[in-house]
Amino acid sequence: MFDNVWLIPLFPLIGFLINGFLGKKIKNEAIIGGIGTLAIFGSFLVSCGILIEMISRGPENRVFEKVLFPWIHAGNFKADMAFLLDPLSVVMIMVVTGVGSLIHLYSIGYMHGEEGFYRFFAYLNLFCMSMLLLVLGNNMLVMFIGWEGVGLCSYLLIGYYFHKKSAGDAAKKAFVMNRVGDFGFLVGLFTLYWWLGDNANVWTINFMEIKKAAHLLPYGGVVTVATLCFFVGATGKSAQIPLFTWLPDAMEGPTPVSALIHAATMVTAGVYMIGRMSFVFIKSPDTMMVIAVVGAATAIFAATIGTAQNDIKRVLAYSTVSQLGFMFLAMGTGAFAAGIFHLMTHAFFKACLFLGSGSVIHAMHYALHHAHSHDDAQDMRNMGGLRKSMPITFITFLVSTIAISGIPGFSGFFSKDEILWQAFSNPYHGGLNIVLWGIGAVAACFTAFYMFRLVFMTFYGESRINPKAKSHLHESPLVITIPLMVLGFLAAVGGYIGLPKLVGDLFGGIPNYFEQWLEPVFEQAQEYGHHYAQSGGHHNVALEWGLMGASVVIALVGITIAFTMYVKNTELPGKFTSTFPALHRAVYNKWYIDELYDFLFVNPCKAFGNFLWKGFDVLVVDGIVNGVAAVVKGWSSAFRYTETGYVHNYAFVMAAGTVAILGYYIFR
Amino acid sequence: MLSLHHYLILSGILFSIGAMGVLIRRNAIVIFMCVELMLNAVNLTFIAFSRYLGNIDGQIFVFFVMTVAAAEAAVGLALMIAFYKNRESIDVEDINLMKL
Amino acid sequence: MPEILFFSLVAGVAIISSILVVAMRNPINCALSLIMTFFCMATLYVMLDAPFMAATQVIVYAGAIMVLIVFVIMLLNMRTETSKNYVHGVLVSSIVAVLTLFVISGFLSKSPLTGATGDMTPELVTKVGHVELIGKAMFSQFLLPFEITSILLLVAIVGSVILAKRKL
Amino acid sequence: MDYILSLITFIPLAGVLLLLVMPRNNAMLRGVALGVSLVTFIVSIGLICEFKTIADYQFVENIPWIKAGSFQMNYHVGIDGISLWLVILTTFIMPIAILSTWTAVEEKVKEYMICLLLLQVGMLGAFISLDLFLFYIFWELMLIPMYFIIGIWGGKNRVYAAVKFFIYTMVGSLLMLVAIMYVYFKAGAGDFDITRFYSIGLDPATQTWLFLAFALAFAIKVPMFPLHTWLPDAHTEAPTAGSVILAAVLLKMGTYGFVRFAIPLFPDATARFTPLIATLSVIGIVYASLVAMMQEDVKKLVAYSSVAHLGFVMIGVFALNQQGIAGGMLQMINHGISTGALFLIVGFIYERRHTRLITDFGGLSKQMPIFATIFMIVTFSSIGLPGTNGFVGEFLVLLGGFESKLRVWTIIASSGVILSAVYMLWMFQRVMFGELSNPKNQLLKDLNVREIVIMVPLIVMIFVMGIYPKPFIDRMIPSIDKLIIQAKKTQVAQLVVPASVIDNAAAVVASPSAEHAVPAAGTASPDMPDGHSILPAGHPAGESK
Repeated sequence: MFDNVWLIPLFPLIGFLINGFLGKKIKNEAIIGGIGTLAIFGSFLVSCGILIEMISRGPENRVFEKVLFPWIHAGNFKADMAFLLDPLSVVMIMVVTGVGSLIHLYSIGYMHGEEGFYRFFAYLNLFCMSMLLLVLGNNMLVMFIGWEGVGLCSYLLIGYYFHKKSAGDAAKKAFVMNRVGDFGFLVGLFTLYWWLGDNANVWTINFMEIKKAAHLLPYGGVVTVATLCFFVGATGKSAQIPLFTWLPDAMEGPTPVSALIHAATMVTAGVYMIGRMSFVFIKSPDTMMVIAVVGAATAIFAATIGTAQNDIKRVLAYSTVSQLGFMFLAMGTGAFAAGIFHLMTHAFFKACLFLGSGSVIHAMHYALHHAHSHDDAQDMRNMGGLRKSMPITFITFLVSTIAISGIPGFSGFFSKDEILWQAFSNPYHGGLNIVLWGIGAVAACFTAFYMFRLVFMTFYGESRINPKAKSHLHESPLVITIPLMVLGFLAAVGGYIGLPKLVGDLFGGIPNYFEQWLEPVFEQAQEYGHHYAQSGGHHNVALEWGLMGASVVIALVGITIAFTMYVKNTELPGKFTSTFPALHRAVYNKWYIDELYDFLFVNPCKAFGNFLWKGFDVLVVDGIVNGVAAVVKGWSSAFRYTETGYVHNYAFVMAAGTVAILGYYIFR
Repeated sequence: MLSLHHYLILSGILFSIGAMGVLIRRNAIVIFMCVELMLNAVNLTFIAFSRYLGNIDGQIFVFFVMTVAAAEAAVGLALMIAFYKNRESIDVEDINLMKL
Repeated sequence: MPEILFFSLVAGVAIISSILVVAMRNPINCALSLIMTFFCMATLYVMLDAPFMAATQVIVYAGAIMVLIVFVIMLLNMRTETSKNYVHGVLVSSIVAVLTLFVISGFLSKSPLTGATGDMTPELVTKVGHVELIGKAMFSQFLLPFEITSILLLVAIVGSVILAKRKL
Repeated sequence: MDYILSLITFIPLAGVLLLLVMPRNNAMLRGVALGVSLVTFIVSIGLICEFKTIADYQFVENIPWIKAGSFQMNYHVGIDGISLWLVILTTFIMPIAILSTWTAVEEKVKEYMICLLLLQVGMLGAFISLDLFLFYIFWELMLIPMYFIIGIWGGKNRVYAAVKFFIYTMVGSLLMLVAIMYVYFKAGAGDFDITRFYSIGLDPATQTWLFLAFALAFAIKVPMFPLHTWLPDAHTEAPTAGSVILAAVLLKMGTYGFVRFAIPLFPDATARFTPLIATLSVIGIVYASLVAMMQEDVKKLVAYSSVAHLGFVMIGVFALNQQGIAGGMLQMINHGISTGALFLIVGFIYERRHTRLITDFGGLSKQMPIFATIFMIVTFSSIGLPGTNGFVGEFLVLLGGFESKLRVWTIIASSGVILSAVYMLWMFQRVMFGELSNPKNQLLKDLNVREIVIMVPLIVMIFVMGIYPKPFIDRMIPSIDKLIIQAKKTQVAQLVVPASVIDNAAAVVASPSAEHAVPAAGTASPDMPDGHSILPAGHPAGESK
């Protein structure tokens, strides 16, 4: 089965080619959607086969590389088109193909009747292929193909409604911000490759070879530089401070896209990349600290913005940014397995949430359309009380919300709690650990608050929808609700494969399967970590219970606040905004980050470009060039007056010249 | 006794007068005649040298110069007629087509 | 001595008539002065033992070329030039002309005035005849240039016909 | 097969003669020109088949041509891995260029086609010349048809552009001619064979001046900042085919000139001027990108993007290691394909709307889906998306630059990756996305068959070179190794030349490069460290004269 790993990206590629080239002729939505969905489902089946085989193998036997063909060979630089299978990549392909299949299925219903239906599925398949290349690549360059490929697909899919200017802008913004990250990725790659080659004579970009040579790398120094560069790449792709602003804008794309790309898979690429190169990252304590701090900061920062948004998808987008912050917090504190675990559970519940919101939007859109209303179908202020008309959507949405809020028993609890605990207890950042935990906890509180705010505003209370449209509201078709149910189920139970040791012990020593599974991947990193770990950390059972309790309480506090503000006492939000208008405006306008970036980068760049063009290129360079020409021309026209055009003058000059020359030779 | 110098000096004087005529006159035909004058001055030198060096080549050369002068006269005068037809003038100041 | 006297006379006439060529306002007068100069030249040729060249000078120059020029002058019906358009740059041109003379005399005074000598003496000319001497040289040693000259003349004929005929 | 190079070069010339005697039937003239260029391309495929992956020159023809006393000039041609792909690129682009103005050029078709084919002769000749003088002849030969193509069939401001192009290039090439003569007299009696010149061992001071003369000629052609201003004008005014050829092939003359002549002929000067050239290239990349961003004319934007792309090539070439040069060479071909395609695309819409202003467009995607797809692929190729050709070249260039002593420069240059995305996508968005608001755009027709036929080979090449560039790189590597050895050998030798000969600055520049020669050249020159250690005993620099 391992040998067939190339099939995994191949299926979506075939799907892409068929839909891309023939889709316009096929026209039948069922066939197009079927091809797209089957392609990724085929990959899912292969992935399952690989997972089963990998489980059956011993932990020491789980790394497998498959070289397809040599790609770029130049001198000592070798990059093959090759795939790497290990527990980490298997987790990722399972998530990508599994969630991907469901979202493809969902899209058949959601995109029904859209112009360019085939285009959508082609892009979606292309995205899956790129993402699979990203996670399967056995060297940084194949990863980079996927890395840029998903960026491309993200661009294409955000710009799917290209006739809307906002969609075009958002697409461009996403791609450019990702490019900033790619720049970091490339420089990091160069640094690592050059240093290893120059100092250790290991010329490679292959992950496994780097892993073998990782002991040659120093702690800090050049590794800090390289890993920080890589981290810049990760912030671009995973929407962390300072490159996060593209993700909320990316909601311009169709909702399944938001679910698949901007929640479940692509944005987690940064987390995956850090996990893939954990053995390098951990060698730089400074980078780890930066990652943790940036992760925590993003988590709280995005969460605050999420509390004031009214667009249902934007709330979810900021929630995604915030959750990704949690993952980076985990990575930065050395809790790699926990980070990947949260990645997986997040994929379940966030995909479910997005798809659920999509279902709501779908219904709203339909209803408003039939009522000939021009209200915004995504604005929560136009919703309310939807739980009666859309029960399935409501239940799955609620389950996922509970999961993301961190209520015990649901998947989000296990993963988030693991992260918070490790942030607190891992021995890398000394006193900072408690601060990180604190920030994380507050962010979790905000999470619970804005998610339940979302649920309450959408599904509870009185309906604020246009009365004419109300009768048109109804539950979405099966093709939409089935993925919701599956994902809701996973969001509920997905966490049980990674029970915390503490909880597992209660039930007769159930191990943390997930951590065990990933242990071979992160073993080496943990070893390097011990090199500079401080005083063993705080492994105290009572403390762990305490913190777990604290995080549950925090979540409940958030939910309670939301309940008070949006169900019990609905004037409260209004009062709040009128009490702190400046704060509300700042939060509502996303702390004016976009404006700040425009002011700091975009406008100066444009002005500078304009200056270079009009000021330097045209005035200086061309000025010099044309100036030289003008000087020559000026002299020529001055000398032109000697050429009178009269034969006489020529004859005269000729005679005088002849006389002068002869005279010179005769009388000298 | 007549020497070569006499002839040469005479030739020089004639040549200078011819040159001056070319330079100061504006009538193309007069200029043309001045050129003929200069040619003749040169012819005189040729023949004088031929005589005093006892070499017949100089006279043969004069012969050719005359031929060329004749051809020149034919073409030059034709040009003047053509020009006159166009401009009603043969003043060299009016020959200014090439002037910018 | 009489030779020098005669030479001075002829040279004087030649110089005066050539000055007239430059100075006269009416082109016809110029032409007539030029013919006078040509005759003086022919006389000098005779004095230099070149009777055939003298004859050619009279026939070709004074006869053919000058007739042509006079014809053209009359054909174009040219009047006496007005004073305004008569001359220009007399002073500068005169200086150049004087300088030219100066340079020529300088050259004469410095140059040894020698060249390839031949065996043609006045005695030989009288004995054999000038025409025969020239004819022999022309049709043996200088045959090719002679032929080229004939082509030149042909071209000149064609050219002048076309030029005079077509409107430029 | 012995004379295949001459065959390829002079088939277009035969075409020119054929066209000269043909009647003025436009369709027939176009057909013949296209046929000739296609035949040339097909014959040139034979080169790839017969090419052996070795460092030596192949398909060599060496026939004495002009001889006057000690002056001896040969018709000496041949190719190696470096010029092979450029020859193929030229023959590949030519039919496309001819097809591109199939309908756009209606006047003086005969002269137009003759100019194009003559241009091809010049370009091919310059790439295959191994005789410096022959190279110069072909170099100048290219200039004239291009001048006419811009000046006669160009846009509104064509005369200004053509004259600017001509004079810029001429200034450079005259200095180069002087330098060629100087090298020749330094080398002593004999022919203009470049391999002979490679080994004459000029002293560094002389090299400096000669290098500057050569570099100026090539830098103008590349064009490098700040000698680039002729390019936007020439591109904007030239007809589509002219722009395509200008971008795809003519600009490569500059970079090729550096690789083939300036660097191996003057290794010491190369080492000395590498920082300068790298600085100019980096400035060019950032500068051109920023300027491109603000352009209102699509064609000008593409022209400025050329400047940026060729900045990358220069960085790669002057990194002087396998990755850098291979990347630079690939980038040259890539740029030929992608930017050529971009100019074709601009030509398509210009033919339809007779405007190139970005603001006149918007929302074309809806009206022209095929066009949109092709445009997008080409745009991303130009941005350097992995999987397309642009990426491979750019990546290798940056990698090579990073490995060499040009690390800092490379990092700044890498920011061009971001900027290229900014200006290309912004332009793409403004042209293709948004509402189809302009009523004039609502009647636009999508690409016709001819236009699709033009684009398909380019698109195929974009992906082939992006996904499987190995055959391209493999054939270059031996020649590149040879070049590196040639360029580095003298640098090492120079280290032991007394400091009085070279000023200190040059020595400082040269010394780290010599140290880097060991790891950077890698397996290419295993003897290098030995050579380095033997040098102080009996250094060859003294005997090289």
